Amino acid sequence: MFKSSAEAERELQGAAVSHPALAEFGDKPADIEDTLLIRMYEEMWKLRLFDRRAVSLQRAGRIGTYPPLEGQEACQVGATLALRPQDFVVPTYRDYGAMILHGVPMENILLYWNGRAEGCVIPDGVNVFPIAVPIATQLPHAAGIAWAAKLRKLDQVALGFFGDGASSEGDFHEAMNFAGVFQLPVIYFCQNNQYAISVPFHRQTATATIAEKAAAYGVEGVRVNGWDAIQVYRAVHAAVEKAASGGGPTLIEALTYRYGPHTTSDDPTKYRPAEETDAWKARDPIATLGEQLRAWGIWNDALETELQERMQHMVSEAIGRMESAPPPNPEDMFLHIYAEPSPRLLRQREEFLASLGRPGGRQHE
Amino acid sequence: MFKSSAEAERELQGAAVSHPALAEFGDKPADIEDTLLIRMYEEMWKLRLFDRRAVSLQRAGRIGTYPPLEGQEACQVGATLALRPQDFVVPTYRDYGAMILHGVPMENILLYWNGRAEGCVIPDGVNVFPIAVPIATQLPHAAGIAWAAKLRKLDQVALGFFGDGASSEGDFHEAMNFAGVFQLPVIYFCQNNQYAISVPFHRQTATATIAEKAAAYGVEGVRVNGWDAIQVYRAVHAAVEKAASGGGPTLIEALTYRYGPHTTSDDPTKYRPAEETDAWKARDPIATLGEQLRAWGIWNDALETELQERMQHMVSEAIGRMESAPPPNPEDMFLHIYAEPSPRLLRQREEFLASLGRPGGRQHE
Amino acid sequence: MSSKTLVQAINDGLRCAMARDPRVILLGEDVGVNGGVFRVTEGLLEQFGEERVIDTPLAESGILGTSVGLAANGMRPIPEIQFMGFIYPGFEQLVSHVARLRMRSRGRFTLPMVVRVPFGGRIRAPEIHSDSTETYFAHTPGLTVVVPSNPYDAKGLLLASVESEDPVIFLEPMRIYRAFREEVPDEYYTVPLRKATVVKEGTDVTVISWGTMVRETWTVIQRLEQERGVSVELIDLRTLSPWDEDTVMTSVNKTGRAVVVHEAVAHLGLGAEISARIHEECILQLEAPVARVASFDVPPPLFQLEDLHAPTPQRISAGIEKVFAF
Amino acid sequence: MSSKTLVQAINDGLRCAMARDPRVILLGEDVGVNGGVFRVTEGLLEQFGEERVIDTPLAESGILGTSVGLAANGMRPIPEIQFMGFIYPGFEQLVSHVARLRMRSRGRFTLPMVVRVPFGGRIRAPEIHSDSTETYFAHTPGLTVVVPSNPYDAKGLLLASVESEDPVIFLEPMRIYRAFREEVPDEYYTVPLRKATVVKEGTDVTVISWGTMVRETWTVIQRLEQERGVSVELIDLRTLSPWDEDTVMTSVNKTGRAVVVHEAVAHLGLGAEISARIHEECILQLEAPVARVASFDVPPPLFQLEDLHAPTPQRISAGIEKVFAF
Ligand SMILES: Cc1ncc(C[n+]2csc(CCOP(=O)(O)OP(=O)(O)O)c2C)c(N)n1
Ligand SMILES: Cc1ncc(C[n+]2csc(CCOP(=O)(O)OP(=O)(O)O)c2C)c(N)n1
Ligand SMILES: [Mg+2]
Ligand SMILES: [Mg+2]
Repeated sequence: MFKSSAEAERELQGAAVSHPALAEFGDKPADIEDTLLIRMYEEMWKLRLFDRRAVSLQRAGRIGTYPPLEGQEACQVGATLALRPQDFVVPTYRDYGAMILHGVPMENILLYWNGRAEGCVIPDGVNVFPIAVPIATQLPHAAGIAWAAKLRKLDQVALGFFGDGASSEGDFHEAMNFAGVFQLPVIYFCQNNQYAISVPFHRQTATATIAEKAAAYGVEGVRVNGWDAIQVYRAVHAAVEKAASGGGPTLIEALTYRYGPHTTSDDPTKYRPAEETDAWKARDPIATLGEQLRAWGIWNDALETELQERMQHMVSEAIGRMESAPPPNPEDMFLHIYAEPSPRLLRQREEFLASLGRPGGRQHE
Repeated sequence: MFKSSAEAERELQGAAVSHPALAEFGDKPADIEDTLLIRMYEEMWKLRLFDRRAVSLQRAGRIGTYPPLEGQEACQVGATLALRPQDFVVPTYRDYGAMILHGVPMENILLYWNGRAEGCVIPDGVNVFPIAVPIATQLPHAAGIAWAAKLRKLDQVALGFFGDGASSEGDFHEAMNFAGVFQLPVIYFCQNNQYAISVPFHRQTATATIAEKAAAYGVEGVRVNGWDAIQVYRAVHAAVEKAASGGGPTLIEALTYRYGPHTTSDDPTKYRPAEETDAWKARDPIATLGEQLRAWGIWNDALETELQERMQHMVSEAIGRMESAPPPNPEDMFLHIYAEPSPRLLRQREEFLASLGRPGGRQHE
Repeated sequence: MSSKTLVQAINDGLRCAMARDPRVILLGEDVGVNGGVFRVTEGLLEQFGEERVIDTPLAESGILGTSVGLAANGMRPIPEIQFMGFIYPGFEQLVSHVARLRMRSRGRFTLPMVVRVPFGGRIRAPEIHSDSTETYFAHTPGLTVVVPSNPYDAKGLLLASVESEDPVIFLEPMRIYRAFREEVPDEYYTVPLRKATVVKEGTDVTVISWGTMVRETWTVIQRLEQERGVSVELIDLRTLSPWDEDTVMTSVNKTGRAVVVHEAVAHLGLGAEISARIHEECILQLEAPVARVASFDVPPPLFQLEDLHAPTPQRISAGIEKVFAF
Repeated sequence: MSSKTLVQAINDGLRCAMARDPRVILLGEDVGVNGGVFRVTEGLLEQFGEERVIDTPLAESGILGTSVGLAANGMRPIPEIQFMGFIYPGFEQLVSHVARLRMRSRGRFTLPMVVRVPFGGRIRAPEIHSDSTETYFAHTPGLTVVVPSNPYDAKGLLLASVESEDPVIFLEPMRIYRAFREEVPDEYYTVPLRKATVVKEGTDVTVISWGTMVRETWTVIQRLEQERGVSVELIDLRTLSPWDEDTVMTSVNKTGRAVVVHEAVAHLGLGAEISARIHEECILQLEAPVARVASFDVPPPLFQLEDLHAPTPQRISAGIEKVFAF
């Protein structure tokens, strides 16, 4: 009935290192337009370049602690491109890739990781929820968003991202159960990168996969290769169609790997052998898709050069906007606590401004 | 992949109303001694008589709100008799039947439901944990108790009771997951009485059973007829042997039904059709076992008369002890907060005694 | 107008809110078919249907967490937590999300949700059914904490809470759910949040209380006024956070004495904050230090002793006498 | 003796406790192979093995709930919660079980467990990593809440906590994890719980603080004493609940003035209780109302503003000046 951790580990490793989809190039997918295949590749590069630059910024002390996503681009790109603008992205701290693709400006992400309240702004009309820092707590939110859509008869689906570690939290369980009972138009998308900080997946659970947990909620569970954006896209696309047509929730597990540390404060050499990381990097999902595109005749060196330049430029511009943002306004901390600030808060704000030698201060909305 | 609630409901109803074990009397079990078969029957009566008297006491205002267990005797008797004295019972509010069988004096249970701190006392050497009132919160405790036994290399198993409703709580999930990951000698025993107060099982989860949820944790799941003490006993007995020999955890679901209200404050006619209740009562687990014992030639009218008298007497004695307990000592509320009371608490106690016109008061331990 | 208990007034308030705004929905354990374990939601499933009165699975974090998503996406959910002692499994959602979502999204996502929670002791309930832990919520910036003390306010405060764009923890004192009746208008009305009310004017001492304790304190005051010839001003705080400092300070500046009475334990009960604030603002007007009458600093005992854990009439009376005797 | 940071002192304390008593085990997220995200448990897995230093699944209620069972059945677990902002999913276990099991079992089951929790702000950490919500625990009878302010106390208080038969919430101020070093004895020793310490004697005002704020306050005091010629007594509370009223009252009765400095928000921060108590006990000795210097009543902002949210040297200084200017 149950597998030992060692067995589970072997199975995961196996799936990881020799996934058939990566072993050979198949035919060009008939179900996906060339423009979309190219877009996947481009967006993956966008995220990777963004991510690398962000890590450099952190190393240079120009932003704060930052959780790199490198390695997980195929997951975030495949999943997010399968959504429609009206659908909701409900992210964790590592899903700023999905946030960017769904409409959040890059500079907001950088401002956020630079400890700036301005980075929390999600433009009106962009259906992205704030980053959830406490693990798994966003999953009931995604259920609630989807439930509201259902009650309001909106053609809208919510996609909640989570990690392998999050599957251990009670909130994962409660959210999945609500989704199953109320047949909500929600998709739970797990990026199983096989570690929760230092804790390997086989210490997180005694099951071999996350996907099989879906059955405990009467929910469909799907496992895909998170190294393959096309496979991820197809699974999420199908789940969106199902949810939007009243078919209920889906749990999708994408097996993936993070190349870098958990965050810039983390040292992965303490818990992961270098060979393991190298083996994953050796079959990089972006490089692989690039080779496929070339094999299918829709990509070439010139396009590649243009892409790299365009994306570097885009990221540089965003960094420029982040760095040229006006200095933080200290009284911002008193904003948005309540619709109307309480007299007590107003008094504290006055005292605060006085202590800064700045009486008055801008209008409180 | 998933069942609609209606389907799930039909399946449950089906299992309940026409379980084969109840349809005909088989041969006398070869694996269970006559004395144990008789003991099961006797203990079931003990609990039923206790329970009925407790309900009467509540109706007469002689104890407070009380959660009857009538209907669930086969579960609590079958499960608890399969434990060894060194094993731990980790109960909910409805599992005082198991508590009594595992060594807690009946009068303590009555004192507890009569709002008396004395009712919380569990005699030394009796391995029963206090009643957990917040749903599912006892399940991590059972895992921890079992974990301590494993670390201390004790030959000890913990059995955590829970209800169908409890399976929706995060604590159920986290406890099951710890049990699976650390292969703890713990048994989770669900009395699926098909209601969580008014909420029917098919609104609680989209799965057809609780047992199937075990797979999500790499744990063995077993479903038994909670109407049949022998079947329950066998399942728990096997799980104890497995756990004690290092085989890890088991989740056992026993399908059952509560005859009465959720508690004496509840009105089940608001949410359950009388026919449903009547159908369950028509094949009462105690009556059925009694008929079986007679069919097997090990029970008769004389024994029955003696049993009823003995048990009534036992319950009456316990009620007498409850009712003749000395009045509550008000300063008891200051006891057992810390190993040593703080000066602040001592001061409050002095003030309190003064307000009662009683300076001093008994020694604080 | 009709004569209603607190339960009936809240039920009526829920009905008004739902009739007025289709975005208002109820969810929680046993709120539907059963009408709530206290019958607060009785009849609402029949009137508004299964999509708006929803029996959920038994999972407080799930109830509060999905309410966050519901509220952020256009609904106005009113989740019920069955007893205050069972809100703790959902505490994370309240503290990290409900309280902070407005701030964390810089105003993009707001949470017009009302978390209804029966609370307090002395109804002979089983263990862990008698907590008065409003401090946990009042200490959490971003939450509004409301407690009615009578049927009229209950309906009006509830409707104001439902109108609020901020999340409200609406605490319902179980002990007075059915303790008395009062005339309650049948139509829609609100009682403002963040405003205390002077229940009874007086000149010699200000007594501040809320919920169940207001009426009990009032009884004590009546006797004291007669027996001792003192004049007591009684304030019902109604909103515990952010609370109405103005009304309190104005009164204490007038009377020169203050007593806070609450059912929460003394240590870090809201009385601590009120006492600290009064001393900070009014010390020169005070004839005596502010007195606190609260439950002792131990968890609520099983019910046979619970009446002695909470402030008794005798202790309330002693607390008031103390500020005169100083 | 060796020179140690706070992190090293706690690490050393854990090592001493484990070497002394085989029942002591550590469990939590990343405490094993990784040695803890702050390296507090570094080297302990190697020394004591996988059975005693346990990487758990990511589940705070599971960690605290299994610790209840472990402690009740003969172990002395030291669960780690990775940051205070992540203790809330396990709040139910703390409030209903950890705090109450001794009472609920009339002393049969006790919980010798120490819940270690890094807390406080101003290390430029990401969101929800900077909470100072000790009030939630200090308001909960049955819990003991301990906060060291320096390496020596940290080791000694930790060992006293491990010896305690009561559950302890052991809060570790992250900002001073590595801020300075101090001589710490290599051998086993304890610093008593429930005892505040007078860090520095003085005659004109009593300043009460704990954790990170002690050292920062001390710097402000030194300057103030020189510039203004006042004499300040500084008390490090060390145990926040039950706290040492004796030491505080004795000092305030001597100095006639009091200021509380803490990183928690003002509203119902522990300063409220301390202020209320001082006024209750010492009002006739007070030259001015007790002042509180605390974080503003808003959630900790993202890190670029967090230094302004917490008490700044300037606000601490102003708070002290205020009780002289009254
Ligand atoms: C409730 C909670 N507990 C602990 C943490 C600290 N923490 C941050 S990330 C993390 C690991 C998460 O692992 P996983 O879910 O696999 O996501 P990944 O980081 O791998 O993307 C932990 C323990 C947290 N943020 N929230
Ligand atoms: C955390 C929590 N939430 C809510 C309650 C209120 N409550 C008491 S019993 C109960 C239903 C429990 O159902 P189930 O687990 O099936 O057990 P049963 O009562 O049927 O034995 C509820 C909701 C509680 N005690 N604890
Ligand atoms: Mg992970
Ligand atoms: Mg049930």
